[in-house]
Amino acid sequence: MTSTRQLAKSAGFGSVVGVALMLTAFTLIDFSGWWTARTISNVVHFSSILALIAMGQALVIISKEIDLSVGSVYGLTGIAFITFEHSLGVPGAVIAALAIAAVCGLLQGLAVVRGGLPSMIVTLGGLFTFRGIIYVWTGGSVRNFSEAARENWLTKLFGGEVFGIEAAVLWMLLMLAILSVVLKFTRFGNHLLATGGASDSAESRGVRIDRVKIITFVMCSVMAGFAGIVTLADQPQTHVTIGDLLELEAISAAVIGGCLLSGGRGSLIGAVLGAFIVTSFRYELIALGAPSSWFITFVGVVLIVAIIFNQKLARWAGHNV
Amino acid sequence: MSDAHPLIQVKNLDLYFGSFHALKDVSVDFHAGELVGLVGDNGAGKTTLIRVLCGIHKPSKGEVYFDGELVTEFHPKLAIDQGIETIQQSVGLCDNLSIARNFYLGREPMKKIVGIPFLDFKQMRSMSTKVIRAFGLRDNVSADDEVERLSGGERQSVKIGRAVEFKNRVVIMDEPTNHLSVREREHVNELAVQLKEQGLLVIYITHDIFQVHKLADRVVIMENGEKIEDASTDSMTAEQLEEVIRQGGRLVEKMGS
Amino acid sequence: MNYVTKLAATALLATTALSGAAHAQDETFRFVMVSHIGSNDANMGWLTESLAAFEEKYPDVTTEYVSTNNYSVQEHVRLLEQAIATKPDGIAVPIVDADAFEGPLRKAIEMGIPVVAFNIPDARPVGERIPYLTYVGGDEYLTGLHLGEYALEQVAAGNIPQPTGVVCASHDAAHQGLKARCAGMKAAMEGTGAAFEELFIGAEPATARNTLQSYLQANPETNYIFTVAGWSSPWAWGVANDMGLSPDVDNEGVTVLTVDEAPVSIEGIRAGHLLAANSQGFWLQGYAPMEWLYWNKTLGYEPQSDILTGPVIINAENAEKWADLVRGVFGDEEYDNQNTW
Amino acid sequence: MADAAFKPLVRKHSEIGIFLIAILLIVFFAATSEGRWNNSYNISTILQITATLGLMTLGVALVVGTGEIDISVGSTFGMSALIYLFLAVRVDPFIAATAAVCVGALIGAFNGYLVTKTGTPSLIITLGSLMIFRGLAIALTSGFAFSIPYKERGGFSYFILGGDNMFNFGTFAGVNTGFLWLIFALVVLTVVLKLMPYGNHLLAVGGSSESAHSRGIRVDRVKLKAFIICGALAGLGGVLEAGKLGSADGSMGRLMELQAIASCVLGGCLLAGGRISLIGALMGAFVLSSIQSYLVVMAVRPQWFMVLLGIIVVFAALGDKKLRHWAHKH
Repeated sequence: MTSTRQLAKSAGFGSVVGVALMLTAFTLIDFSGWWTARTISNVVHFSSILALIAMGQALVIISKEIDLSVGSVYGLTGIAFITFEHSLGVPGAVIAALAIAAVCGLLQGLAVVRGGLPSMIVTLGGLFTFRGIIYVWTGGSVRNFSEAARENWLTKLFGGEVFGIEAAVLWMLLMLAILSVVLKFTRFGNHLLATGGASDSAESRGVRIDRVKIITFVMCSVMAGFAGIVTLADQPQTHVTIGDLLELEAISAAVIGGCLLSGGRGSLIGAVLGAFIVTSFRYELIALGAPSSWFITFVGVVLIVAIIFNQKLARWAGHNV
Repeated sequence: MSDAHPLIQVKNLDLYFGSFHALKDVSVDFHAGELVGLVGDNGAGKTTLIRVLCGIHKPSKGEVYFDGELVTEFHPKLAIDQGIETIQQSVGLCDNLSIARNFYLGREPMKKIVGIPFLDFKQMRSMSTKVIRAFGLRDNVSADDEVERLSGGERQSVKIGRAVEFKNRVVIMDEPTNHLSVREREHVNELAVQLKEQGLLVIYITHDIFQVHKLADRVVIMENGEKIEDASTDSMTAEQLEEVIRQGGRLVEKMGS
Repeated sequence: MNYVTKLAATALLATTALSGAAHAQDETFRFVMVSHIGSNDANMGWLTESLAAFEEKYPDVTTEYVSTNNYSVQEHVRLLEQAIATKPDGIAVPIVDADAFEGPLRKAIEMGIPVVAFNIPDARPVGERIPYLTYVGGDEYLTGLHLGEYALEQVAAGNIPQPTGVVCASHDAAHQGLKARCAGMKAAMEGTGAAFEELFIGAEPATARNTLQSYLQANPETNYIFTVAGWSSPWAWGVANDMGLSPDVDNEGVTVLTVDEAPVSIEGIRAGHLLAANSQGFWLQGYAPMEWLYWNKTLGYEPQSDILTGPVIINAENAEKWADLVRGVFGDEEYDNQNTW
Repeated sequence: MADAAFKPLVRKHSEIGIFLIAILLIVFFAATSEGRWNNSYNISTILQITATLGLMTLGVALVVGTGEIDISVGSTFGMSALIYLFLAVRVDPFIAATAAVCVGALIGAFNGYLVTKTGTPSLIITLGSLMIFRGLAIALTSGFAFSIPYKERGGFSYFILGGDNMFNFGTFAGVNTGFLWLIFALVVLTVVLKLMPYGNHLLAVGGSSESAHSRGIRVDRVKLKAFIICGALAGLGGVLEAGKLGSADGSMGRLMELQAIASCVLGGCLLAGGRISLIGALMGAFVLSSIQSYLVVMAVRPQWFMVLLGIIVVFAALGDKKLRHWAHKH
């Protein structure tokens, strides 16, 4: 009992339970060849991309804000990456594209912190603005990578395979490790948790909550942008709709993973597992032959169940949420 | 002052917040016409106890009797309807509402126009104006001003004024003299005694044992969620009671180590 | 191919023949195209290009193009009403939903604004339908049907495998036109015994790939993929290719079909990735309505029948010619930009 | 001097910001559009659009007033529109409308119940139901539209449910009956909010739910009612929009929730709760519709729509915030 409670204290515990339940269910009612290498690799690959975005979102939610613009930032960065490649080459394009993502995050962070506006409104504006910029910039279609660029070592590094494992998966694991260390073992991580948990107290202890929030927004946008680059390095055929509605899936993944929106609590590994759950359900629903619009409904149901479950779990574990 | 039939009777009360044990097996009686001082350090459980009495928290275990009847449902609405007025320390006023609206929050006077109940602003305004004048708020403060504009003392005055205005059977005061000037403090203390003399039960919560010793008929001391002393002010001096608090603190420290 | 040349030639001829009359007018006109093809659809380029060409030809006309970004009937009617509010000299609009458009369009026609329908007609009989001047465009249902029939011809010729499962991959579950394309394909495939399914893949590339891949894994009998937008065909091909399903046009594995005379469709066919696409004559769908509005305004012309601009099948045989034609309209750079293979 | 007089006014009336923005925009639009924007026909279309968006906005404003948020209203709007159209041709328009509004109220009750009973953030709960009911709407129509043919939309019942225009004289195309519903809802809700106990409780809950609770107010019930009213209003908006269009597909109401929330913020409603202005929120809806209409009538290329909309929303919110900040400075 006590040790379970101890376990449940970590925010990501709910998603671990979720994944365990889900895998059990898929094993028991296996209509669709769930346990095949191909299915797993398909699901894990897309989960990784979504997880990269969801981790950034988790950081923002921990700081007690929200970022609705990640889908558009993901798209804008990806398109910048492809478009700049023609003039700057692959390495230059990666840097330029990530710089654009960082600027997106910076502008939104500044508007939230300095402008004192709710992040929902600011990032809603961002959602429209960045998507609009994509439309204006591309005029409706996105150019493709040159053959040379597809063979570039950097493209391979972001989008290739290592020992049969998609690079996206490895990048996701690397980012998970780095961000977990940052969150748990660095001063910034401590400040971030304090800012989200009790911004007044954090400020009174000398934490620059303004800066923490701005940095978090920048990190979130850069993560989303990075996910865009990783996606396109692997599969460069794209379209102006890139990233459309991805913010909903990213927020869902983060919430399923134990981010409670009351700030100061959240789990990166939870966000990763949340992304895995969302993607797996899509596969299973399609495999079961459900009409595809049910997927939206289903994510909605999972989201509501997950937040209630996670909240109850956190309360049971003794957190005041 | 004690008669056979306590107005409020608390029996073996336990309260948990998650895994935190906030009240531990607390039993205490309160009688009508009595002024009881509830004393203890921060985190001793005083506020938690009275929050049970005024219906904000539901006890995890144990019983509360009001006027001899077992209380089965806990909600501030029910407590207020029963005649328990509480002056909360940090809550009780909504910054965004006017003084008049705050004053009557939850028990708005109604005026029916073609059968539809509307707020009776005339009454709300006149009554709250009367009270804020009586409590000496700045002259430029009107009943239509939002509470946001008031100072800490003024807010406290509005809360006390409201409780006194609607006094019924029990008035609970949680650190009522915080934020107040010396003169205001005396005024509040006089009011507490007056209320008691009118036959009401007054529960007065404070840190300051010396202050409450002068007013109260009885003092209940809490420490770490437990009741550690319950004595009439005739039987113990303030110094003795202070010693109890100090001992209690040490006792807890010992237990913790 | 002949059909298209003929269509294009008719328009061209008419243009030159009447251009003298055009310049005689002093008046200037403003025509508005209220479209359902938004910024997320490269086909918008066809229409805006043709409007620009039209303005060049008729300097006394200004044209405007307004459209929704994410399609919805509600948004479209709003745009239409606002376009009417500017009291233009003519309106071109697709009749996406006759019930919803009838009110505002009748009002516009009463106000003396001529209306030409393009891309999607009012499907009801002439007497009952909205009294617009004429309709210029293809037919969404026939688009799907003809492509399906063409595929079955190829099966008979032994070029591609017999269909065992057909999936119609749509990026917008609420879009009527796309539904009609799928319905046409379904009708064509009836009788072959192949399973038919409509799959909503969404417009987001990574999600769409993931959805499609999941579908193909769960339904291994599927061997025809019909993407109802040209730009989603590379994704379908890519997914099938990653899964080792041999998606190129040959007598094995998966066969991919798509729509539109977009560079991405044409180049996909030329590269042997796609079996076929279709042309609805998008360029004409932009140009011809404007021309009819102009003739109606200046000369009082009213066409006697609808003007069909498609569908025409684009396949490996005529793709070269299509490529030249489309390069001619868009220019090389834009053409290459839109080729996302 | 003018300063001193203006400050308290702004402090008391949070909607002043949006009125100023509206006036500036109207002057700007009228001056730059050569009569394309400021003609009576266009104003009447803007009012019609504001009508349905406005009903939704009023509901969202009430929920925002309690310190919660409801972003499921776009899907509620769509569901109600579909149910109305489905039943209107089969049963009777009035019964259909009642049923549709009830479904809206039920969705609101579903949200409110989950939010209050489980104490979870309303943003996530309503995000969930946004997805649930959007998926249902698409599944329900299986991609095809529900509609009532134009010719059958004659009678009184269709007229009163957003059907035809009235007050049309001269070139003014009149206002849709939907607009009358909006005015009716505005008046009723303003009276409830300002003059009745429920309004007092609602604002108290938004201002400080703890204080309200300690004064004996059933916080959960107040919130639940706000959610129900919000759902019903979104449902009514859907019915009126469906009545006007005569047709609806699975995308009906998509993204409208974002416009409604933006309208509330522009109109001076504090997302933290406790301070709302219904008339301000409506002005917000009017301003958003006006901006969109300006972009359309000026034939701004559609790809610029989103950029401009996004930037304008943020800057308008910023301007409003600055104005209030200034007013509260001593």
